[in-house]
Amino acid sequence: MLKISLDKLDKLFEAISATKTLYIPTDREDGAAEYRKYESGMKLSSALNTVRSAKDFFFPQTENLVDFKMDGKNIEVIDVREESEDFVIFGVRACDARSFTILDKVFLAEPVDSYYKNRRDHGTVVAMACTRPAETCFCGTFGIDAAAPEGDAACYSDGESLFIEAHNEKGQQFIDSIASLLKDGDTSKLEEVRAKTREILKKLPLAKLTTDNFGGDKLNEYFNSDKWGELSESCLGCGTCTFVCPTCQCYDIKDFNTGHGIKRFRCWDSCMYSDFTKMAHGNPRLTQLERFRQRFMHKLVYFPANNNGEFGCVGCGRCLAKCPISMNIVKVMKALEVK
Amino acid sequence: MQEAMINKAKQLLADGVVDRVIGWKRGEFAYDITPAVFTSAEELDESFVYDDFTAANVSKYLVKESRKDGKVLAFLKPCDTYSFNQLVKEHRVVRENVYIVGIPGGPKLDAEKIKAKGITGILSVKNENYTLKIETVYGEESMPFYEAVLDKCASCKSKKHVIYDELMGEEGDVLDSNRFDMVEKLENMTAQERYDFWREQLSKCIRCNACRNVCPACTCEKCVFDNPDSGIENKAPADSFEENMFHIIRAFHVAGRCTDCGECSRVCPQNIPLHLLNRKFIKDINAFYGEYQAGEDAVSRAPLNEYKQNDCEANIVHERGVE
Amino acid sequence: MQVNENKEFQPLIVAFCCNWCSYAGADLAGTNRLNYPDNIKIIRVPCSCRVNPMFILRAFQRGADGVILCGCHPGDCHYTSGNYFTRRRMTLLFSMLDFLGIERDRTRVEWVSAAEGAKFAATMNEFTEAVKKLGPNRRLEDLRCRKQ
Amino acid sequence: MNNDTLIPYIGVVTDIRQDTPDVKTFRVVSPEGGKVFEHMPGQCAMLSIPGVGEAMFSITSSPTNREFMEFSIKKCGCLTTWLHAMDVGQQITIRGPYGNAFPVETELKGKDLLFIAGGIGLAPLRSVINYVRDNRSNYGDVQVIYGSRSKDDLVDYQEIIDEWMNDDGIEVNLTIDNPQEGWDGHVGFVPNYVKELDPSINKTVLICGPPIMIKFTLAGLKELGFKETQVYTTMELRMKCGVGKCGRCNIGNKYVCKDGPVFRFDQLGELPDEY
Repeated sequence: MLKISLDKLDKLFEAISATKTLYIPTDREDGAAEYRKYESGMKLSSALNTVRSAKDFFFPQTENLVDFKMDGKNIEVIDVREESEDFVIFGVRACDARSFTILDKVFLAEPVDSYYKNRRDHGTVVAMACTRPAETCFCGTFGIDAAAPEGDAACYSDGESLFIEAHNEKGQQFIDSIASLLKDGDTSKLEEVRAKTREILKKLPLAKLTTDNFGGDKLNEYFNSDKWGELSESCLGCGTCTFVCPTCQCYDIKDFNTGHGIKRFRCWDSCMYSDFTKMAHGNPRLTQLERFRQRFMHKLVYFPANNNGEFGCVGCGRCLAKCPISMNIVKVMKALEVK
Repeated sequence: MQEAMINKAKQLLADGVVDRVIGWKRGEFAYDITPAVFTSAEELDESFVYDDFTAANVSKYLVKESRKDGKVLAFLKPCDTYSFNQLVKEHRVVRENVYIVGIPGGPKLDAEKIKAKGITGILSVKNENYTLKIETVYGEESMPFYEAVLDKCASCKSKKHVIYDELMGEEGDVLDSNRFDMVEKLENMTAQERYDFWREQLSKCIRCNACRNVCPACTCEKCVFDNPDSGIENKAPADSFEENMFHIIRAFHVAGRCTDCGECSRVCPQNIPLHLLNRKFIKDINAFYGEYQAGEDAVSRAPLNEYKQNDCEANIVHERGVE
Repeated sequence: MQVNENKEFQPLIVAFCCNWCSYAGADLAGTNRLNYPDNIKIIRVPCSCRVNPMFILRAFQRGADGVILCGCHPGDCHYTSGNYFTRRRMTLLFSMLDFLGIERDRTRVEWVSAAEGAKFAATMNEFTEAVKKLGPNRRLEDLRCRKQ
Repeated sequence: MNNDTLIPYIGVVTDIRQDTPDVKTFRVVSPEGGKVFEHMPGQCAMLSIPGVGEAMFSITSSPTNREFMEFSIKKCGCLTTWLHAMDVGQQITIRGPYGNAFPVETELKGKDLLFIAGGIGLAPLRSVINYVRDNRSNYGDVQVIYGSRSKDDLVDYQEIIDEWMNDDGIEVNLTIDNPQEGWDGHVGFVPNYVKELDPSINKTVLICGPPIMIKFTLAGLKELGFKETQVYTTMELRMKCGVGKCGRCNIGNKYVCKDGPVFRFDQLGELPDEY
């Protein structure tokens, strides 16, 4: 496999950013990691994951859809779409790398979402294998191997060097663009590191969690479960879980009056919010119980029902770490599960 | 303490004094504790927990819980009693339906601070003489207790319970806290520095509304930010202006009512020091209109609901501090 | 009113004026032919107390470079005490804006009675000059509202 | 870049008809004249006034109408209030068509049809009724049972008495909730009226109206011997995108905007009761 010494990472980043916009996870002042546009001197974060997931790059929190100019009774529609620039997201973890295939199933299904596709076409995902998974990790539950991430290309570290391999043509192009910095390397130590990582993954507290008893065929059984009341009773109805989730993709479309025109934009929305399904004449999800149920039913039942059994969760553990009241998909799965 | 609380709760349930207990429920890990309602001794035995991670302020749940049938037992830490008292003042809780047992408070721990030390794979956390012994999948780790204390506890304002039906343990005192230090530090910066500081902080906001929804003072039936007719309803910070606006208005709506319980900062997934905005208002209110602690009593008028004829003029802002 | 001919920065200033005193004061300034800049856009409100913090922020969002709030002198409020509440509210709001690093000279409260046409004109002249010195509002503007 | 379904077309409102005190029917054409797009009966479109709001409305005109589309809209919320206040000539934005349609070319072909509607619920069915009238030879007997609060609340009353009632092979039964001066027709709620009329159980039923009406009518139909597989309805939930991506109009795993709005009751029966 091709490799580059870890102490030459700066050179690698410089080379990538010379031709394309590069985003890397980097440490913020408060200690949390965040994807930022690479600038000289920026260091790759050693944190396991960023607070915000990498979905931002393809499905940003807000984006302009279309502009309108209003003139008396007339309306002018202005298409504001522009071709995205080419960019590389470096250091995407296995869970986030998988999340893109889940988002693809929504946004690239007919009719294709051109806003998403535009960025997807221009973005190269360079994943990074995990070596230090945390207690909140349960990607294995969804068949993800943290030591062998997906993505257009993947990187692995053996502590000394960074090994890079391509998974598809886009990944190969990426490697070609930095070929001068890479040389062939021996992967025996890497294999040891990966084996060790896999051992740790097996020892994680959530390693035994399975999706065996979830899926599209359990729809009414779980929907009518009597556990929802207890599970949702302390839910604050905030959107933290939704907004840190790499696979949550619900959005709202809103208009903003700039004073000289209307901007129609879309933004992330959360099924946990009280107005999510509110209509002029009523709301089918009146209490937090229904909203809470919707989120987890979507991930564990509805999504697999519509997508050949694929679940709407990648086990990244962000909601486990960030929920203000520590209620999360793992607790829901354990409480709900009917064998 | 946990044992004593469970016993107290069981006894009050058995005596028919209360029908339900609101407390904290054990999670998957050492730190992921969820506020919960318990209705039986079995449930209490099974999962009731009170330890270094039970930081959540349960007083806001009482807005809903106290309107249900029967009486609910609430274990309130000193800071929680301020929030509850403020809710009593605002007629948001039905006082008769709540039986309050005051319990000693923190300092409580912040799992994020442990993780920020690079300690991951946490399996258990033990406090041994104010050194945390942390068992992880990567081996044993340790760190000083006080380095993992929640920000809100590090600047604790009071160990005193301002409202309770019964007290467990010793009553504490109002503390001479250092809670305005950071506000003061910011005040002494230049406007540009302050602007840069807040831009850095507020640009992290993902508008998850956790700060609003957890806040015991935010109990409007319909928030202005959820009301499409308000003209300022917005779900996402589409522009830096909206980031600023949301946080100014959020803090302003609780100005004079915020007890400084620190929940907003605790729950922020992006670690924005939101309590600084609330403390700025508290500090200003103290300076301009006299010392005032929201929630300290259930009768006094909130500073923004009253006035004095000789109040300072608004332009005082232009005449003090650093430009 | 003055006619601005040169290309120097011309701020947009929103003045919230209470119906009973300050708006009448502005009227008086007009009937007395006292000059005040055309940068000032007056919004009449029933009482200075009608102005909530959102009004101030929204003015900045929609392109104001400065916002001034004028009401009856303390003690003279048509509704007895409205302006006292305004005073507390705006003191805290302005202090918060200052805390966030928004230039403090962009905001002001002035008490102008119906008889103080001259004070109204003078205040507006002075405030406009102060805001002019600061330049365009960049720290509390909504980029979407900026005219291209 | 290809056109995106989220970018709307312009439509011009060329006629506004006051149907009932709170329902108006709007005629919409493209600025160049003609229809903005083609649709099938039962499909919906997103109408919007930028800055006011955007919402899903069923297309009430039949696809056999080659010149324009019509929308019967009840004044209910923010956008509909605005629409009710506008004048002829106003441009609106329109995108679609969204959703499935009543299976007029497949399952309904050759069948005897029974339409049951309550109030504004006639709007989506009107499209089908007129489609059937214009392709009369493809379908058997047609019966329409339509009820409203009062005579003034009967949507498309003029079209019903002028056209539908004069057609051969269409039986129209109207009812209103309470007796009213100038009304010599039936008085009573729709579910009871359906039972009174005792329609042949060979008919395929298309039903739309307030949820409570649908609930009781369906129970009544079952009593009469109708099977759930014979009954179709059309649903409405809050929608934003119209293409099953924004995630809010689902009932179970089905999105009303994409997999609906038309459902057969046996299909609905498999889904959770959350609508």
